[in-house]
Amino acid sequence: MHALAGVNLTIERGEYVVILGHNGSGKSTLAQHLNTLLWPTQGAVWGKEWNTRDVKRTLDIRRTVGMVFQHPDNQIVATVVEEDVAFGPENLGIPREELLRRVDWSLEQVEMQAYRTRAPHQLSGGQKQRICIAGVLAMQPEVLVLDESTAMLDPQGRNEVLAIAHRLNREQGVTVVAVTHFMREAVDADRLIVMSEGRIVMDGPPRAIFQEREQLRQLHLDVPHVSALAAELHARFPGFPGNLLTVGEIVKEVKKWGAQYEVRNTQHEIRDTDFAAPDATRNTNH
Amino acid sequence: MSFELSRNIIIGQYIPGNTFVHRLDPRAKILVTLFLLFGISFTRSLIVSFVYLATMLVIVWSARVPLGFVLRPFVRGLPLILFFLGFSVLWLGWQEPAGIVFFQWGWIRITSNALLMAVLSLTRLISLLLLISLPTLTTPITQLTYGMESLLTPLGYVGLPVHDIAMIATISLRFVPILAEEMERVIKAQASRGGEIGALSWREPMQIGKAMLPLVVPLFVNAFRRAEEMAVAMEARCYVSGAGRTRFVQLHAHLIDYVVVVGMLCYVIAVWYGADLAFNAVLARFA
Amino acid sequence: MENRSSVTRKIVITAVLIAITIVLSIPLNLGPFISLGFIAIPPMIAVTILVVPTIIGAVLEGPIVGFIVGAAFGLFSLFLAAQQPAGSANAIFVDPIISVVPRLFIGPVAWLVYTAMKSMREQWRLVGAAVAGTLTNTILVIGAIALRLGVPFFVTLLSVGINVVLELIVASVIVVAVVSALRGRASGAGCSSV
Amino acid sequence: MRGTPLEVKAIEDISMEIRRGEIVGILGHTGSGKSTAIQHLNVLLRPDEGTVLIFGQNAADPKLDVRSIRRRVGLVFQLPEAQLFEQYVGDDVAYGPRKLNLSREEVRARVRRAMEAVGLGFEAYKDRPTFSLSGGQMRRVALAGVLALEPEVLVLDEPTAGLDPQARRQLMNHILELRNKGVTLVMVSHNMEEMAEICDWLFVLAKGRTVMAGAPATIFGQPAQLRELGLDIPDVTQVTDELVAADLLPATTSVCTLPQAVQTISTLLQTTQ
Repeated sequence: MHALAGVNLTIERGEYVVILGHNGSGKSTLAQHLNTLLWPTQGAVWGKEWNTRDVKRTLDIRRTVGMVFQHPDNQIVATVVEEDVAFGPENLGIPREELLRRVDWSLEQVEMQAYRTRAPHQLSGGQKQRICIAGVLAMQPEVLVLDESTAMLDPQGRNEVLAIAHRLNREQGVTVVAVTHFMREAVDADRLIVMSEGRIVMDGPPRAIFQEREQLRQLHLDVPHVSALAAELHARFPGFPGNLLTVGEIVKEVKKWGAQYEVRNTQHEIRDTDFAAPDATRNTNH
Repeated sequence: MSFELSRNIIIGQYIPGNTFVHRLDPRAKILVTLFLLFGISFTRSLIVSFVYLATMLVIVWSARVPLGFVLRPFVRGLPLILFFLGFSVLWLGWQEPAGIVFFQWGWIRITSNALLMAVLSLTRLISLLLLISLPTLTTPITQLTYGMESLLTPLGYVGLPVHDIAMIATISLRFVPILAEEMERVIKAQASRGGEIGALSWREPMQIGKAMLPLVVPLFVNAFRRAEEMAVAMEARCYVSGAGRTRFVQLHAHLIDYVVVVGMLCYVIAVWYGADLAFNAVLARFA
Repeated sequence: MENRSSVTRKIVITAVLIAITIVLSIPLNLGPFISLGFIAIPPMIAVTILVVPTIIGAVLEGPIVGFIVGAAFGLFSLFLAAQQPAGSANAIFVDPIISVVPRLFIGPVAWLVYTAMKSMREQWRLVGAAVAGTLTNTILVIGAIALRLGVPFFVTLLSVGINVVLELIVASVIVVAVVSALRGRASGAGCSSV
Repeated sequence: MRGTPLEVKAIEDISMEIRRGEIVGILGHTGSGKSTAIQHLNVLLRPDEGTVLIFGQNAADPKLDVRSIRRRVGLVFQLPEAQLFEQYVGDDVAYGPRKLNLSREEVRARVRRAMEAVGLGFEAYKDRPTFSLSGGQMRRVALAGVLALEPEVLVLDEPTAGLDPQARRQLMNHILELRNKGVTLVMVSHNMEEMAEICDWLFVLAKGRTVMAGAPATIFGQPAQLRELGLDIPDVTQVTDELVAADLLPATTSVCTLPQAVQTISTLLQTTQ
């Protein structure tokens, strides 16, 4: 049994890539190959000009490709936030003045300066995960791999972490590889890779991939509700574009239709006939 | 039965303060503690042990730590200690009838030597109690681990994995609140499955092991799962055991710290050799 | 595919075992559970399993890990003895000769027994290690009390009484169950009793 | 903790009523008091103030038979697979029933029913070593462990957290089947879309208070208020909300599931053609 087979993948500098797939699809295994936590039995993984097999380059690769994992509690090493952020650069033997500077900078990037002397167990899940990102940033990586880093967070924490990843990608030019099983996180990516049974089955921009609803369904993957809504509307109204990704896009499109046909005049009619008032009473169906 | 476990587990019971003892460098505190520990543990002279007791009382007083608070565990343990010491007095008196015999009834014999031994043990226990509680009362536990790491550094040159030991100390402190919370969750979960952990009877002692399994096995299994993940995460952040690391935290020793360490070392040596001599000299003068 | 330094793993596992030792003595006061690792049922039963993490460390990761966990266990009970609310602690343990020194031997002895029983069934090896580790702790602590307080050995032994036997049984049960769970395979019957 | 400076009041003012046979959802972000609230439902916690009535019995009553309540109200914690301890799946599921002094046959029958209810074949899985299973399978074993008590009410805290969509859907289907067997379900979840779809009644908590209560349609008809509470509003609700704001849909519109959204917007588009 091979966890991965026939994977051929190049990630460009500055890309925001989302890798999607079920548990056991090989997506985390792939991510762990990126910074030599795992080695391929056949074939090779190259980070920049370094082969991950080259033991002398292990640390170079790991500092270039920073990884954040699923459970924040199992990656925070120190009992004080700022000391944990310093852990990576400490391992690299960075001189102390530089160390202090990097810790300040990283905490600022994830907006956690106010918590620098706190104990990690006093923070929320999202805050802890931001500390983990800061800990990776302190090594000044060029690539940030988020290995299911949002899976255990509540929606608020998830949004915090994603916002930071996107900002780092946009403003600092950090390449982001996000492994996830939340389809919705793929919407803002440059590129979406779908994995199944150790192989890459789809690779392309999210807009194109979300069009392939039939194939995604066979892979038991959910299409985000917005895309599904657009597709459903497209099926009923061929003029309505079916490849929309965001709430904003749908709203804009519907408004365009509305403006075109002067919907305001017919509004009364809609209100009276077509919309049932919400069922506010309880236990009517039992 | 309801479950209200402490959510904020504090290891060590640091009482913030700003006394001379509080401000001392953690390394100085550890060294002084070790000197005193050595002195108190290995003296067989009653006079010396009284001198140490007095010394400890002075230090506790100067750290503004309430004496009653520190001594409470001792008071609670007193019945058992007295029970043990009572036996030891009878045993010694029976074994070697040396010294003055105060009381004799059959084989029960109370001698001055045995009593002196008991008093010595008691003084030593009180001194040790004061000594052991002081560092944790006056220093945050993390500071103590930094101090320990820094002090052990020279031993790194003879092959002791100092950084690894410091890492172990830090990570175990990190895991305590996590595992405590997990323990709480496991207890509650088993209770909702009908496991009533208050329902043990002394008539069925063999049930104790079985009653512990539902709580202890998950604790270990989860802890090990976390450990495996943390090991991977540490390596991803370039941790290599034994490699040259720099340290974010740095301790700064002042002149006063050196003075205290050297001073206390001299004091312990002086007490060791001098207390009995001085006492005998004073005794001779009054005699 | 594996590329994992075993040292990092050993460091974290040692740390976790120490953390478990500490958590096992957090005061609970839930019925007979004074703490998770200490059961007291009046009038005479008092059983502690604080040695178990040390034994498991020795069995799974070797004598050095066992030694370190044991040392930490000793240091912790030293500090706990001077603290409050100290659940299972006893003021006698403020003497490091009683609290620390005996604990250094638990891991290595448990490992030696486990290794010596190589040819036997895994379960019996685990029981052997658990018994050896627990006995080492009991005997050495009692010996240290005799040494430091002049209390004759048999008196302390009597005061510990039946609990020694209980502790051996409880430690064996738990070590076997935990180690099998950690290795992801079952020991014993081979099937459930349902 | 009581009386110490660390005392935290996790619950301020929560009032909710759970009716037999319903699926009740509890929403609120982390720290809103959800997990504390549900622990009152099977007397793991008792109120310092106020009253909790469970099947008409007062939880503050010291004479209350706590064990019988816990048998009738099963509580499944977050990531329940972390609580397994027996070496074999069958024994772990049997832990609860065995505490009830049932006959061997009855225990066996209950274990069989519980395992089958979560899609684990009795014969195929009962002798498997517990800790060799996959994460998703272990979660189902843990759920079966509570189901084996045959509770009338099942309280689930984030039952699908961390699962991938496929496993999530499977588990949800098993849970929803329980309702057809007459089990009352109380569910805590962050997944708004899922909750909107399956629940009969929702409670929204914030800072230890119940701030909203009602049928999903009512709750999701007030997206502004949900947003203020920092909750994750379903995407489709956001769409219709913005359309309402643009005066394209009437203010009474309430959409929280995909089919509803398709229906509503289709109607809108139809009328514009």
